[in-house]
Amino acid sequence: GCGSGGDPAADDVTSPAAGGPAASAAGTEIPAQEQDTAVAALVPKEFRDKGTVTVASDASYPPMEFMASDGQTVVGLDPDLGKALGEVMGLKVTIVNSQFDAIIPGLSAGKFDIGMSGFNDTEERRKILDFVDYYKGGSSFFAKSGGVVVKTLDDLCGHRVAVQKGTVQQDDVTAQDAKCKSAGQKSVDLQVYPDQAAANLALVSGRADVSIADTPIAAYQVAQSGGQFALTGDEYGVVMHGIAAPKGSGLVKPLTAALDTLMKSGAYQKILDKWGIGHTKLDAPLVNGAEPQQ
Amino acid sequence: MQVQHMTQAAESVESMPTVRRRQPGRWVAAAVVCVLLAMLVNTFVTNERFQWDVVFDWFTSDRILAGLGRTIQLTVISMLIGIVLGLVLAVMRLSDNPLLSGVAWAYIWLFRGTPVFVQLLFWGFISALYPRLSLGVPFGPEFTSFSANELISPFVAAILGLGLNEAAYMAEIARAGILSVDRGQAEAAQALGMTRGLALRRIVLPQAMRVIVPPTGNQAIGMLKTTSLVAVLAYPELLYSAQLIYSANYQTIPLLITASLWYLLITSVLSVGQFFVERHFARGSVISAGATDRRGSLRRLAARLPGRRP
Amino acid sequence: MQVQHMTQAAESVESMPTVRRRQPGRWVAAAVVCVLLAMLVNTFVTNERFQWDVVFDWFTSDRILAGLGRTIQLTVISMLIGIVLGLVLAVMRLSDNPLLSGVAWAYIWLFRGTPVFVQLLFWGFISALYPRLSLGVPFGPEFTSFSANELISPFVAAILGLGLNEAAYMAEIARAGILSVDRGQAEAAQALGMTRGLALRRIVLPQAMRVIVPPTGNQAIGMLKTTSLVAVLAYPELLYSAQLIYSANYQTIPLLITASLWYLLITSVLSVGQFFVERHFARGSVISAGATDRRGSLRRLAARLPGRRP
Amino acid sequence: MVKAVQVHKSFGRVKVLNGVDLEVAPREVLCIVGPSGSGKSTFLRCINHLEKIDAGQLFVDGELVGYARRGGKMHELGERAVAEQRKNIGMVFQRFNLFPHMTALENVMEAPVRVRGESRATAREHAVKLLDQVGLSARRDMYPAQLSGGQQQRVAIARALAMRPKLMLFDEPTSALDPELVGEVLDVMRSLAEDGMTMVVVTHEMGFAREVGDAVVFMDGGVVVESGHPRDVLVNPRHARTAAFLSKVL
Amino acid sequence: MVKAVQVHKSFGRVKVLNGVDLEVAPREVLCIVGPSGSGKSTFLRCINHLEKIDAGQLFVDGELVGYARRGGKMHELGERAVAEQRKNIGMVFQRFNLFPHMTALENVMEAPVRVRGESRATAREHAVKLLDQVGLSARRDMYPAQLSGGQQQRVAIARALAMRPKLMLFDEPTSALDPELVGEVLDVMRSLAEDGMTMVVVTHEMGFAREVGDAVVFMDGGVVVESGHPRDVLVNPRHARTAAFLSKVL
Ligand SMILES: Nc1ncnc2c1ncn2[C@@H]1O[C@H](COP(=O)(O)OP(=O)(O)OP(=O)(O)O)[C@@H](O)[C@H]1O
Ligand SMILES: Nc1ncnc2c1ncn2[C@@H]1O[C@H](COP(=O)(O)OP(=O)(O)OP(=O)(O)O)[C@@H](O)[C@H]1O
Ligand SMILES: [Mg+2]
Ligand SMILES: [Mg+2]
Repeated sequence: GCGSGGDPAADDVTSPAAGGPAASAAGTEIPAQEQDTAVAALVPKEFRDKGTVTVASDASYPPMEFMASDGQTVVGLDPDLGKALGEVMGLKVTIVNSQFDAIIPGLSAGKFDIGMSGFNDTEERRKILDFVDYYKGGSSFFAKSGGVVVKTLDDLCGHRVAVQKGTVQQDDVTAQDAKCKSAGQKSVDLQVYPDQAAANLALVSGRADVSIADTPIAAYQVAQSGGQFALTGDEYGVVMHGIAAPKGSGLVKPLTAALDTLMKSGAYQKILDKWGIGHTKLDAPLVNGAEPQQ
Repeated sequence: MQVQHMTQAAESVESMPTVRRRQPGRWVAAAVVCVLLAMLVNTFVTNERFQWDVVFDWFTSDRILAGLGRTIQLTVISMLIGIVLGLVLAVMRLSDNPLLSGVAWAYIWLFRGTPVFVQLLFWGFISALYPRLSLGVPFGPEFTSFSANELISPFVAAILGLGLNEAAYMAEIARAGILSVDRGQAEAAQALGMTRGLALRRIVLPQAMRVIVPPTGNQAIGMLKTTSLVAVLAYPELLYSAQLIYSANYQTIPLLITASLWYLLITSVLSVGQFFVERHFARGSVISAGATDRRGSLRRLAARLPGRRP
Repeated sequence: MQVQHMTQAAESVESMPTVRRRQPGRWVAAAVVCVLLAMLVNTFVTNERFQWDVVFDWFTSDRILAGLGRTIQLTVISMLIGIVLGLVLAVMRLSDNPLLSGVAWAYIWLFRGTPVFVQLLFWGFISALYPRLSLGVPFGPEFTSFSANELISPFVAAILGLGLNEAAYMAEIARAGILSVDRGQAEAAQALGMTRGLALRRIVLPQAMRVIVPPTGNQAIGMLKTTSLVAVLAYPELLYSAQLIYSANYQTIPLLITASLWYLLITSVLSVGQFFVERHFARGSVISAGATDRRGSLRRLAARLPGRRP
Repeated sequence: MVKAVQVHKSFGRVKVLNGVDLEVAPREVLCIVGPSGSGKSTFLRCINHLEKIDAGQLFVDGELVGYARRGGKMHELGERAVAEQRKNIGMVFQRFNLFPHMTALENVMEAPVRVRGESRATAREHAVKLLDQVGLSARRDMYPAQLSGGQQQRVAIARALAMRPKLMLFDEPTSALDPELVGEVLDVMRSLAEDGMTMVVVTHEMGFAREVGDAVVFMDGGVVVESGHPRDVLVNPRHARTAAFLSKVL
Repeated sequence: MVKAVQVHKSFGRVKVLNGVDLEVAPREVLCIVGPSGSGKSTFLRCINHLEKIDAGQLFVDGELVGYARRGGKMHELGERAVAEQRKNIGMVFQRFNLFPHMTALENVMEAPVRVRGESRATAREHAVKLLDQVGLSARRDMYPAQLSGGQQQRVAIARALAMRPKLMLFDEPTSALDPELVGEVLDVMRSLAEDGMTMVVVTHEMGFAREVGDAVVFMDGGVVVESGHPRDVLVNPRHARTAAFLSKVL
């Protein structure tokens, strides 16, 4: 898939000396969008009065979102897209860092208005959230350079696999483990770590053979590892990724419309290209994986 | 002077009934506390956001119970390592041998000084730093070497990380306990021909225990919850088990309540244990005199307040 | 009997030089420890996996320093809340008023019994349970109400979560300290006409401090690292700052070392502070006699070991 | 000054005082003697309400100790009222109970400053004089742990005197004192008595009881067996138990 | 049995012993008297090496205390050797120092069982006898905090006697004791002396020194001022300081 590697943001955050704000880090500046009055009209009064919308992101998930070198600004694909969406809707967007686990409780508690943190649009999550889907992407394997070779999920039997907790990949490997067992093969040694950094340490220290993550994240990881890690096998399980809003939130409609505007203006494509996942684009926004009902 | 008055008084009060001191403030306070408690219970039970049905569905589920078992196992083993090593370190630290006390000092400094989270990562992923551990002559030939990953399983790493860290804290607690014992005790023991080791074991430590046990109870209860840090080694103890469940089904609040209830339960059991251990080591103190029945010993603590009328 | 022998001896030893006890074991141990230390330093410095250059690049970077500042701020404020509230709870717990001691007991039970992680989440996401907090007559009309999210910022939630939890632990420490003071002290104070409160403040607590300070030092140092749990509120203190950095640049090990070095540094500073506080409260104890110079007081601790020859 | 009427006190099931009756006139020095465990210390502690009596009445200076009579009933006093009563009663303990975290001078100054609200300067001046009186002017800045047992007890006496009490209770005040210092302490005590001080002294020193005491009480088994002038009680005891006790002691 | 040659001892800059010379023959009871702070307790503690002397020599039963002579030099002994020496020296402290977490009986049995390796049965039998001797058979299962001061000191004496020492050191053993019990204790001590026990007794009880002591030493300012038979020292002192001290005490 997307092993392009040469991520523009990389150099800025690796060194403590680099000062400047995140925007310059991103290299490509995304121009400000014009407000679309039709879209703005869809925004519920409550938000129009406030003039702002609060977006939660877990800033430990590059390139989707991560801390800029100033230690305060969240940068990445989601913040860029979030800002652009806000401009179209005529709202100021505040990106708030939150641990991934805390985003969904925070949405129910009214701490955040929407979540943009590379959410996979899954059946389970749709029970409590609505998703405005904005790209489709799969998962990729990576391992130590010169380590195990894994082509598909079926090759995982008998291997030690490190994944981050709460990810679709965790579910994928759990299902695969059952398959291995029923096929009489060796089971998968699944290791669920609280964050990707710990999963990576498990790879480095040889506790695990292979890790799986969303393709953009896996690619970024490998690019950052200085040759220690390599992608292996094929991308699999392409699914929708969406902007999460609490069920029944009045923001789903304006968000869908705003995304549509961005897609038509080409800004959407620019943002995806900037963060190296241009090929994952959707042609039109979807809500909960389907055409939005008007 | 007042003798006249006194005599009269004495005659008239001879059979006068005694009235205990009235404490109206107490009753007002009691009423306020009762209302507040009622409110608290009321909101806990009626606020549907707590989702008590989900809480109790998960309460005895296999995954939670397995996590609970691992938590208890880690707590017990780590505390044992911590207490034993901590006592050794405390005695070393108080030794007049500068080498022993220096080593103990450095150990305590390093292990108290760094986050146990980092220590757990260190032991868990030691092979990222030292892929092979070897036994041999320092700066000379090696005899044999092991793969660090084989030698140190995640469980061993968890025990090492928690236990060695705990020892540093226990060492300070034991030191304070030993220092709290009157010097005359050790002297009396030595005058009877005891060696320092024997005096320490038979005379000083049993008395130091009165001071050591309460903070050790604190530590054990703290450890119960510190074990949740081993999540970073992908070792699913109680809290991490709950987190793994709610990261899949998003019932965050009820699952956190489930885990908390279990913690509360074990803490209560530990506290009861601590009470009996404390009572054991308080034997011989003034108030334990005559307090052999259970009620007496339950009243013992209150009775120690300065100025309490017996 | 042996008088003859004794007299001879006495005459001949009159001016005999005294030789301090030789301790060959000490020298062997010293050598071993030195070699081990040399090995440790050697591997730390030469193992390039530690990436010391990266460690020191980040050591004084703005982000790490900002995180450090937040860690110190949280530690200081939470410990202050913990100590003050803990002392109040300890006195309540030891009171002969069953209501006061019951409330203190329940508080300690609840806050010690549940993970501070969950408590932090509770304060941080209280609006998920109680979107509006109101002030009014219990079960009656309300006067005013606030949005929980506005009232409780992440910083306030962090302080509440850490401070209220700490108070429960400090209460147990203070209780042990108060119990360690001889009952005769409070009696002597009362016989002089002091009220219980005054006796507690002037006589009992200052002596209890000798027992309270060492575990409180432990708690402060523990708190320093417990603050890292506020990461769950996305409040970037020291460790979480380091984690945010390495989650973007994958230099996990050097950044963990950077954070650990800072923790080690502050812990050392705290320990020095603790030493002086301990010395202050040890005034009047046998060994502090004459130990007014610095060297004397540094030797003081070792001198307390049972049976130590002065 | 002190009047005890049928004072009873038990610890759990152990009856320690079985109805003690006695009276101490103002300016009188009463010495209590008796075998070990006879309840002398316990009775002394009852006088300033350190032990709550189970039955009977205790008066100091005409006031009921620890109780107030209202409407034909005895109401227990609050702790402030008890503290107020104790201000007038100095006590010297069998085991000193000096405050170990304060120097000798600070021990003596503590109560005048904190309880009577004297200025530090006044309290200091008085404390210095008292330490001088007990022969410890040179050791006023030492901590109790740096003083020998005898020195500690002398500080304890100075500390009790610092409150300028109307009544002084002594629980074997000389038992830890050096013989050569006993004389000095007796001088202080006698001059106090001449200034109007009433004293109750539990002691094993028969010489002292005879010389200084205006009255002697012999206690045994929690009751007063015999009382009277030292000449009578110590020299011509009427009771067999007193005689037996004295024959061993003298 | 005990021989001190120019024993010196300072605490920091305070010189407490300034060259003490004295000798105690076997079966002798030596009483040390002197004013407070004269170093009596400190000297007693030097005898069983609880304080390390700065200069001079101390012998007990012909052996140097705390040192061994080898090759013309004095080598400090290891702690096991010192503990071995202390087994033969019983000590009774001014402030009891009973083990508070053990009953009276356990206090007495502790050292015989743990140090001498006696069986619990033997030790118990002996301990019961000793507690009987000091008049405490009824209180053998009480903890020190439940005993009055007098009772505690008697347990402490029994505890020291339980090791069947050759030499007994007493630091004001009767100062906390009831007068009627002093006699009993003296009887125990006298019968011990008759069985070959040597005793060094720091005391303020001149009557006891005169009655039981084979010799009396008067200490002041860290030196032995005068020594001899009690009759001579206590009745016809040669030194002015002794006379001054005695005039106050007697
Ligand atoms: N707090 C207590 N709990 C239980 N028993 C006690 C307590 N205090 C004293 N006693 C018992 O009460 C009895 C009388 O004690 P008290 O100290 O009054 O005697 P005393 O006449 O002063 O004796 P001594 O001359 O030995 O000091 C003793 O038998 C003692 O064991
Ligand atoms: N550990 C110590 N540190 C400093 N000074 C001490 C210490 N022990 C004793 N002293 C001092 O040494 C002197 C002699 O003390 P010691 O206890 O030997 O006197 P003593 O003759 O037994 O007096 P007393 O009859 O009052 O018990 C005293 O002035 C005392 O203050
Ligand atoms: Mg008494
Ligand atoms: Mg002495």
